[in-house]
Amino acid sequence: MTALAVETTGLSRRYGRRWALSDVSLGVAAGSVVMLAGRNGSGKSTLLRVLATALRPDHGNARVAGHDVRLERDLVRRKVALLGHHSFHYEALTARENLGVAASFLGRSNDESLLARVGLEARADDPVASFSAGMRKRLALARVLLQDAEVVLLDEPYGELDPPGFALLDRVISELRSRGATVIMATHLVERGRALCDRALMLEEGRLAWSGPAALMPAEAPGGSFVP
Amino acid sequence: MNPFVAALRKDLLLQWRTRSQLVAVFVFGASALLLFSFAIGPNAAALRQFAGGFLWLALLLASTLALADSFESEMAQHALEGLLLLPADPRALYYGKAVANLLQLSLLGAALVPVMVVLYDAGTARVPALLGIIVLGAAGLSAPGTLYAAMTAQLRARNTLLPLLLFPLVVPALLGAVKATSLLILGDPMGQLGAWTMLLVAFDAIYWSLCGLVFERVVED
Amino acid sequence: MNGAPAGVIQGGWEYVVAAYVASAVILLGYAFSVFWRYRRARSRRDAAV
Amino acid sequence: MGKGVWPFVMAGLGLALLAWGSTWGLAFAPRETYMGEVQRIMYVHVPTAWNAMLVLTFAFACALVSLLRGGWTWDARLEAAIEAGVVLSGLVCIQGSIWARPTWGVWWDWDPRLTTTAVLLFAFGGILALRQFVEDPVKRAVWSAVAVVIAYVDVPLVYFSVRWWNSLHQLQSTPETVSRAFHWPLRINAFGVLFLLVGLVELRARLAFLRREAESAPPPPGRMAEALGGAPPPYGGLSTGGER
Repeated sequence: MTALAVETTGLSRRYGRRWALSDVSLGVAAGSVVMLAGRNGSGKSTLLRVLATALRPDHGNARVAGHDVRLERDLVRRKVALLGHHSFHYEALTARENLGVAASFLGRSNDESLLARVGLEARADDPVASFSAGMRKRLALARVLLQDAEVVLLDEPYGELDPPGFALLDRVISELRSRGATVIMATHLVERGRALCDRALMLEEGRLAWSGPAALMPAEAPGGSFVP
Repeated sequence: MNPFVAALRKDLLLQWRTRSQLVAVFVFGASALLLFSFAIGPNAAALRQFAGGFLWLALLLASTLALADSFESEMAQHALEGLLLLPADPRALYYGKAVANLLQLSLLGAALVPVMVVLYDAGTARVPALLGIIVLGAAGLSAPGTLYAAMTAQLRARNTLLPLLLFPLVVPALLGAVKATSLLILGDPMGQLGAWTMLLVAFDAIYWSLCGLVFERVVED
Repeated sequence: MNGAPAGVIQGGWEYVVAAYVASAVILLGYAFSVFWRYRRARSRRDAAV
Repeated sequence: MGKGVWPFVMAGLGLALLAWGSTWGLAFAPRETYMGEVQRIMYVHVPTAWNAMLVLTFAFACALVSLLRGGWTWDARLEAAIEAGVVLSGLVCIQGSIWARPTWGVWWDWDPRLTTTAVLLFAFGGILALRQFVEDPVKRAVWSAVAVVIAYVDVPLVYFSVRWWNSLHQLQSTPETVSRAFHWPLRINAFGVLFLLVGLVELRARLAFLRREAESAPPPPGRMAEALGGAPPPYGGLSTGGER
């Protein structure tokens, strides 16, 4: 049985007069690791944010983990974790406190081992305002792990990370895979995506331009450089 | 943990960490009181008469700064959105923030009272009653103020729009608080304090329930 | 004075005229502004279609 | 046309009624015993005030429907009602202060009705400004509806607080029109403003709807679909890793 963890039909979203996402229909099998490719501004982040219910779709719909993103927002949210461009942190609080805030809303105890896992134990009690971009990314990753979600959406997770961070993220993704979670990862790192992911989706100007096995993914969209 | 308690804890922790901002807001309010006194000049009776009004004007002006600050940290890294996606109950987030803002504004108001007493020679023997009025008035500012700050924090023109939306709305709360404070300072021969307190209570009851109801519509996309 | 009872307001036509002129200017001005904006939006929509 | 012209007819009728009622009030209605000529301001002031309150109430209703049911029609009506409400309450304040000057010797008397109107003018003017600054049409609709509900609920609180507050200084009664002779111009003008208002609000709502239509039009056919000669795009409806 191949249940779909993510299923979208005609999904569209606009910012002002520009369509960031238009008429995207796709399905992602539960338990698969999918790469989301596309140039800057092709709609990758918008797609992930719509799937995470951070943005409402303007047209079309999506089901994530079996629930409707419009009508069953809270049920979707219980099963989805998003690592986005914004790290969702309070600058004035420490790393430990930030995780504690998230844990208190999740009704969980603060898992201290997560900070060690992402390599932040030495700076756990420093305010996030003093963190570098890479450290913020690590903290955001710890928060995603805390959520223990069925569907994990990673928006350029490798950005700003150092080489040990790359290795950490590779490990995390393979652990998520072995746990049976579905991962959709937007990234520009084609080689890494081909190696880590099962399937790939490519967006071009808000539309789905290519989909298939990650190993066969072209470096550019098929109609990549067409200019009318 | 109860989501409201979690939200309140988070907001109190945030306010504790940014307490230097609160000190700055207090200095702003105190200097507003000082400047207002120049509008009257060295006339002891007039100063006493207007002390209550100026106290609340100073608190109102300072409150727009404090309310906007309280959403600054939520918006910087989209922390509020992150909590909503967990998911956290938006009503709990609203009431946590509104109660934290109420405490902060009450503290600010209480701290401005000695400044008023010194500058305007406007003391009162009924200190607990005055503190009660300050809490009720601060509640009237914080309930709609928290809602509108959540709205305007997402906009470019936030600094203009928050007072533009908030000031006309809080007229009844302000009138009630000013009158009650003045009655406490100047004496209340006709026993009107109760009516003004009731007005404040009614305003607070309406807006604390209504704003909690609509907050979700304001913060969700 | 013309023997009118105390408290009666004498004259005041200038205020009456001012009030009616202000009302006419604002109501007519707003009406024209709505007509004009509506016409323009219509023609722009028709041009786009 | 047919269905489309009624707001113009309505507004025209309103203006005609206003001309009739005002002429009656200015030239033919008897002089009021105490207020003298100044009382004639009432023939235009009171109808404006009634209708200002009416259109703000309509805005409140639109805001409720817009919040509960959604839809651009009600948002368009809300936008129209807020704008018309701001114009009318602004006019009420101007007329009120022109009235106050000869009557009480000051430009502004803290009459509870007039002061409430002034507070509403600022509250709804702020909401109109808010609408200018929100680019996302859905957020604009929701936020302004929320703000209208919140501001409208404030009306009785403002009215009673100003009344109590003012009663300490002086008790000022606004003169009532007594005799039947005073009623007719008042009624005619009230319907005049009402008809004009209905026509203008409908036109303004249509204007807002036209703008919304431009803002929420479906996406133009994608460049890629054109490049492929309009054939069903091969990438549409693809599944990844699952069978559909």
